[in-house]
Amino acid sequence: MSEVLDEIRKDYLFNLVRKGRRIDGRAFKDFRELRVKTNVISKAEGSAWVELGQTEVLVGVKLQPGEPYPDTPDKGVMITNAELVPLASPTFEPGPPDENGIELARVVDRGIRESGAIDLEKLCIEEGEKVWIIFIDVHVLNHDGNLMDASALGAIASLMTAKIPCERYGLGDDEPLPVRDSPVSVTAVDIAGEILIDPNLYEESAASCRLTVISNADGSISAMQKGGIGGLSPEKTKDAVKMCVESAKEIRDKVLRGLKPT
Amino acid sequence: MSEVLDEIRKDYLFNLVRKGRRIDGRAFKDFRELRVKTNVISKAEGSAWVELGQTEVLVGVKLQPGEPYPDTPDKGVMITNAELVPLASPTFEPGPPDENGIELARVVDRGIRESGAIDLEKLCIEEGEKVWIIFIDVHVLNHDGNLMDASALGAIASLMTAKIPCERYGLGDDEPLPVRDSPVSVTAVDIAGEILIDPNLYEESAASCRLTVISNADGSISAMQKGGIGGLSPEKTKDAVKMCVESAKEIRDKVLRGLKPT
Amino acid sequence: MSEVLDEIRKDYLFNLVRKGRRIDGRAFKDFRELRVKTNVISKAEGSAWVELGQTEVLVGVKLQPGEPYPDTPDKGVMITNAELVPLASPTFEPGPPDENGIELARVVDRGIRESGAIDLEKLCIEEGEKVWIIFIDVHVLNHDGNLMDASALGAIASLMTAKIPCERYGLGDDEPLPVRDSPVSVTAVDIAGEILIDPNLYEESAASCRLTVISNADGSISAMQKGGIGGLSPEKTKDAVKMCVESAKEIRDKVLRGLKPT
Amino acid sequence: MSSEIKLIREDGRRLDGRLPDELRPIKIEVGVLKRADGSCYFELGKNKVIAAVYGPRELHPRHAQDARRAVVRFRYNMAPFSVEERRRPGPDRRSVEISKVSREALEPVIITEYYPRAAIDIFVEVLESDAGTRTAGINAASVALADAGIPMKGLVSAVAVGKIDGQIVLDLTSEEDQHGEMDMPVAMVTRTNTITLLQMDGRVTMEEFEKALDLAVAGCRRIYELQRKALIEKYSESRTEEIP
Amino acid sequence: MSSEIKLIREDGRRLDGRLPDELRPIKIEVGVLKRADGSCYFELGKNKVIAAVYGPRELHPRHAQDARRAVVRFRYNMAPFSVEERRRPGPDRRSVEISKVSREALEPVIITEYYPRAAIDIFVEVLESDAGTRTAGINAASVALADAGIPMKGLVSAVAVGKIDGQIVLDLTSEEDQHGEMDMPVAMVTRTNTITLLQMDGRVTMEEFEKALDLAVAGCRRIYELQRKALIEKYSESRTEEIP
Amino acid sequence: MSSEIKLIREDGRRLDGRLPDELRPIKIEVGVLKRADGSCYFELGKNKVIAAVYGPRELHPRHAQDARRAVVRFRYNMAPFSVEERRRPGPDRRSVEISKVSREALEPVIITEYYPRAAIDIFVEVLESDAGTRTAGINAASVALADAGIPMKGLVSAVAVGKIDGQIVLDLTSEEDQHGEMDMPVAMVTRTNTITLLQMDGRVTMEEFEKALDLAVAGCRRIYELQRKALIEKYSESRTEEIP
Repeated sequence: MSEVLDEIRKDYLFNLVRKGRRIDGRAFKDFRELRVKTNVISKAEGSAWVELGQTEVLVGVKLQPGEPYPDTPDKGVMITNAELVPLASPTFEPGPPDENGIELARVVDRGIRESGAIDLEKLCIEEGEKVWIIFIDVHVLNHDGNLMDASALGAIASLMTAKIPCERYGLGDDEPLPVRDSPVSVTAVDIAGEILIDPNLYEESAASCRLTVISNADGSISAMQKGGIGGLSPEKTKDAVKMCVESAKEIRDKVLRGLKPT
Repeated sequence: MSEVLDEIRKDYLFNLVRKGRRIDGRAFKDFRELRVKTNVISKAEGSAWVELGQTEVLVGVKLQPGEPYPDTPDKGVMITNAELVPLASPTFEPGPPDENGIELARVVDRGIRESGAIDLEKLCIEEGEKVWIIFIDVHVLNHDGNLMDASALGAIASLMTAKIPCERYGLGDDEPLPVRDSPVSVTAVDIAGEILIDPNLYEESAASCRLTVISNADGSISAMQKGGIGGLSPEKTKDAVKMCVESAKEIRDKVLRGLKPT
Repeated sequence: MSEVLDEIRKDYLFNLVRKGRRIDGRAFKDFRELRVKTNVISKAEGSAWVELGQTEVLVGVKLQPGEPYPDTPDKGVMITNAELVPLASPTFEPGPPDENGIELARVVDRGIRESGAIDLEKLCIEEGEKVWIIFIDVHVLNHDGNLMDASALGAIASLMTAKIPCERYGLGDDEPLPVRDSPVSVTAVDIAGEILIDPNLYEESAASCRLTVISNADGSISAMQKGGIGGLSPEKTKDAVKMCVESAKEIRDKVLRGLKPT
Repeated sequence: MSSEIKLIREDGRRLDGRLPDELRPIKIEVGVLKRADGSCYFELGKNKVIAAVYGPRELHPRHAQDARRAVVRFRYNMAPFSVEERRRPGPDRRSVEISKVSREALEPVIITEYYPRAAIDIFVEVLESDAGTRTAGINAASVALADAGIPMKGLVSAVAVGKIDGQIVLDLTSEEDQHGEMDMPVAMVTRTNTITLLQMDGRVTMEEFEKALDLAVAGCRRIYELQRKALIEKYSESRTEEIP
Repeated sequence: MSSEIKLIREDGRRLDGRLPDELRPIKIEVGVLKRADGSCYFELGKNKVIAAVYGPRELHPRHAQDARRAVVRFRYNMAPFSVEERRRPGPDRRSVEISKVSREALEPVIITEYYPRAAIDIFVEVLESDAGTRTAGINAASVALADAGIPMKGLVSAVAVGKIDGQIVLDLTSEEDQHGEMDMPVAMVTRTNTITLLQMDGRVTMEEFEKALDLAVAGCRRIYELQRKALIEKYSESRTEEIP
Repeated sequence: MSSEIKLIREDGRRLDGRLPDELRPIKIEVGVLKRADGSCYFELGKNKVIAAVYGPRELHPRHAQDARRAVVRFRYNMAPFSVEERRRPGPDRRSVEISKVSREALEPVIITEYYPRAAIDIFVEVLESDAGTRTAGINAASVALADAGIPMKGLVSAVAVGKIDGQIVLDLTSEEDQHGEMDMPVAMVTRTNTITLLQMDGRVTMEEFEKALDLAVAGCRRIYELQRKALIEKYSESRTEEIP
């Protein structure tokens, strides 16, 4: 029964897209309405509540002193986790992260890590002994599609507004976290041969394939991830990547510009 | 089928209670026959085999040196665990403790901890480095109702008769564990509007609601826990608490008086 | 349906055995064709790919410095694990080792440990602080019966050809692992009252009972393990053990003689 | 649990300025999550919790179904960043116990007989914690159940009482809980005058317990009024916005 | 496994005074647990184990059922306080292996064909341990199966033999096991002269093994007599107490 | 990811002597495992992987079945001895992600509609690792699917490209990956010119990305020819050996 509905809904979406339209009236390259509220959790060193259409994600950043990895004794450590808690969707189940939660966390992590946005060398307290551990925790509250972009945006916004809690650990005055880039994730899907940016849940489930591109202030790309059981030609892939990089600039200007710790 | 039997049995119990009687002939405020045998496990520092009617629980206490918690560097550590092993009931399943096992362990733990029965400060070996860890392990052998009271009684009886194994760890002569109070757990249930003490398994499953009260030698209360999917009025709650505290005195006099390490 | 086939196949095997024959034409005391290729994995300190008929097992040995057990501060540590990965058989499931995988690893481990084949005292780097940890990992690739003997053979062949990677850890030149015996596992099954050596998968599933005997160069026995839900008389047990010890000598001469690190 | 810190000032007020029987500021928003059948955001002082209700819905696996009523499930979970020291995700023993007693606090009001074989799932996420998250979670869940249209015999309201500096007070902060002598979370159904959650740890006399219980009952009644108000506002709003 | 400790005294007796072929004191109580369908408490020296049998009973999940016979399950578990150093609860690799070989020691005597699709569950809890818990568990379980009325081809009896100070001896203590040269647990069905459990670790010659096996068989026979006696006593008792 | 190590020599060749657009040596063996329905052993330089396919076969539990198509499952697993430091067995987060993207790389070519309610299971075991195991695994799995007779729209071929010393190169070694500036694994269906896996991490310009993608496509095409050749050899062999 629900499978029949799925098919009907999919046909409807395909027909719309073929006419150049989307279910919520957006242009193919448009994001849904986007709101980012930072410093919402006072217990966290940084936090951001992201609303992307009806998708809602809360990201919290905590910092604690801990041991460095043996092969990078002079660098801070960054750990990213994502919880798709069952409150956020009827399809999420309690339990440890499944492959979707793990993929989400790992792509968000790679975007920030590979961009070099965090200067991890500045997070060394005592070489080989003690460094700052950054925990980025993505908590999904309402899943209406494109968790990737909402989560990545919440992560970088949290980091940009986070303080290092030096005082609490007797290590001097609190300092802003050294953030030197602003990677932005943009996800595109292929529906009926067209590339659509920021899919909502219906679009996501109708799409044959998803492509996430995380790009930086200078237009360089730090991470990509294709998902879904379809594929794209090399040419279309290049087009999609370009659209994603373009779109990232807009989002950066609109939402991240000027963010800093209070 | 078994649901029908459940209903019939429940009706039967309700009718009995309305006539002021219980299925095994006890008065509402009476415990079942109670036997506590201590020092039954020579490998344990303290142990008690409790029989409460047909409910049987074996509690063992072990002590080992270990690290204190960072926020209480000069205090011993107490860890309580309960295993509802499948040997004890057709409804218990193998595996890590479920919510019933966890609740049981945590309520037993709170009763002892909050009463201050164990002088944890005397269990410091070297501040911030080494303290005694007390493991209280509840092993349920036969479940015929009211595991809470049997387990809590086994725990305090084990502790009162336990020795600190200083010799084994080269820390001088063995000493009695510093126990300075004797918290006793008493559980009441509401059946047909009446408060019954020490429910057996039938009564437990027919009751709408359970209240456990753990009280001390001076009559003070250290822990309470309501269970079950019914409720009580504030007035009836107060009455039940009073009954439980009264009953605890009797149990303490009968079973715990004079217990000490051999 | 498959149960009916099972029965038919079992009857067929029984009838064959009663005529003194086996399904693949071997004599009762013969092994299947056996090939052992060592040093197949360059990342491992020792490795062996064993083919026993169509059964294939890859064993890798890794050595790393680590802490000794508190009760043997001057001895190396040996840890054996077996993974029955789902690639190897339609009946293997992903997940942590089940009872079959655990039994396999523990019997392989006992054969090597109890024979004293590894001189663990020579693996002490700094008493009480640092010793070599030997990881023996059995990776089953194709399960066509008698994983026990194939795995045990892969383990000892890997160990005999393994080097201690002293250089990698700045502890001098690499050295051969001190191996001083060559325990060989031989498994027999009882089918229709006859003892058959090296059962293939069909024979294994038709057998009422399995006996594994691990014996050493001097003919002494280091480990035994009966499996399966049948039994043997004491006399037949003794006969089977003798056959296994005899058979081990042949295997040792054929496959292990002269193995050493390259 | 005793301490040298003074928790009640000379003027009889507590460190955050409240009177002994005063609640922290409360904020209630109904229907905040779109995917859930019912939801509620609840703030109590610095505590921030959000509750969602899904159901009645199909229950898997089948053998977990009850042929006579809906099965109520409750999951209390803390976000890793909700506490001072980052919390490792996943249930610990404390949250398993809280989930159990919270379910038992709410189930008495849910008319589960209407939905045999179904599941009613209640999820509470603690976004920020400052003592009182279990009671905040029950308050939020109770409103979320109503928002989901689950038939109920009444709203459940919850609050903790405690003893600090020898005095019985309402609604402990984290600081008061840590240095205080007793903590007692209570939930009740105001409409039926029924206590559905009662836990206590500390050390009090019988008299102190009775006083504490009375104060908790009074606190629950005040919270009940706020819950009702939030629901009425939401539903009078929606009545003007859209014809159901 | 070799050692400098002398385990056999000048007079040929062991450190606890036993002769080489002597068992430790044994105590058997039948039907000690009321909830189980059958049960048995078994002491062997300082070892204390208790076994319970539930079944034949329904087996979940369905796909685990066998259409032709009952599925026998066996769980060996040690109480955390049963050993010198407190044991973390839950199964470790050793107890998984013991559960497997114990089940395979008992299953040969159970007439599983009588109960297709059902489960027969055997649970052994080790309350105190001093070498020999797996054999004690099998002895207890065998009696518990009989107590539960499960149709059996015979009782299973088990004991370990070992080699200490170069000599083959019966029923090792923990000290003897630790410093000895070989340990070999054996289970057998006396009635059918069938060995159903055989494990060994150590280092012995073929001749030593044969001697050890003979001694184990003799030991099992003695235990079998004690098991029978305990069952007869229990059931003659009950015959006087109550008409079945 | 930047480094002081020179990865490209004066003569324009890489540390292992390869040209920038050169693959490491490749070895493909089809049908190496007897129990599996299809299998393939694949070597890429020092990488050794083996893939097995089981199915279409029955899928348990039932509620995981899809009434319209087969469910494809993929498990990537590293042997503990496959890496420098011994790896603890069992899935970690990296292998869960690789399993997901590998499945999504292969599923587009599998005609799952032919087998409603069934499972097609693909298992990849990494026996030795030197950067490139996920692409080697996809290559092996694709051949194993063909060997199992699963109906497919084409073969999937995969390779990684990267950026080292500022230059885009094909098929990174572990050393190049570690000290390089970018790593981008790509899978494609040559027959349909479709990219089915694309991951990237590092930092590159749009132009570099486009160049890298072109190089990856060329690399996949070369691997495709080797896969075809291996399959043709196997099946022309078998044609002479046995009449199907």
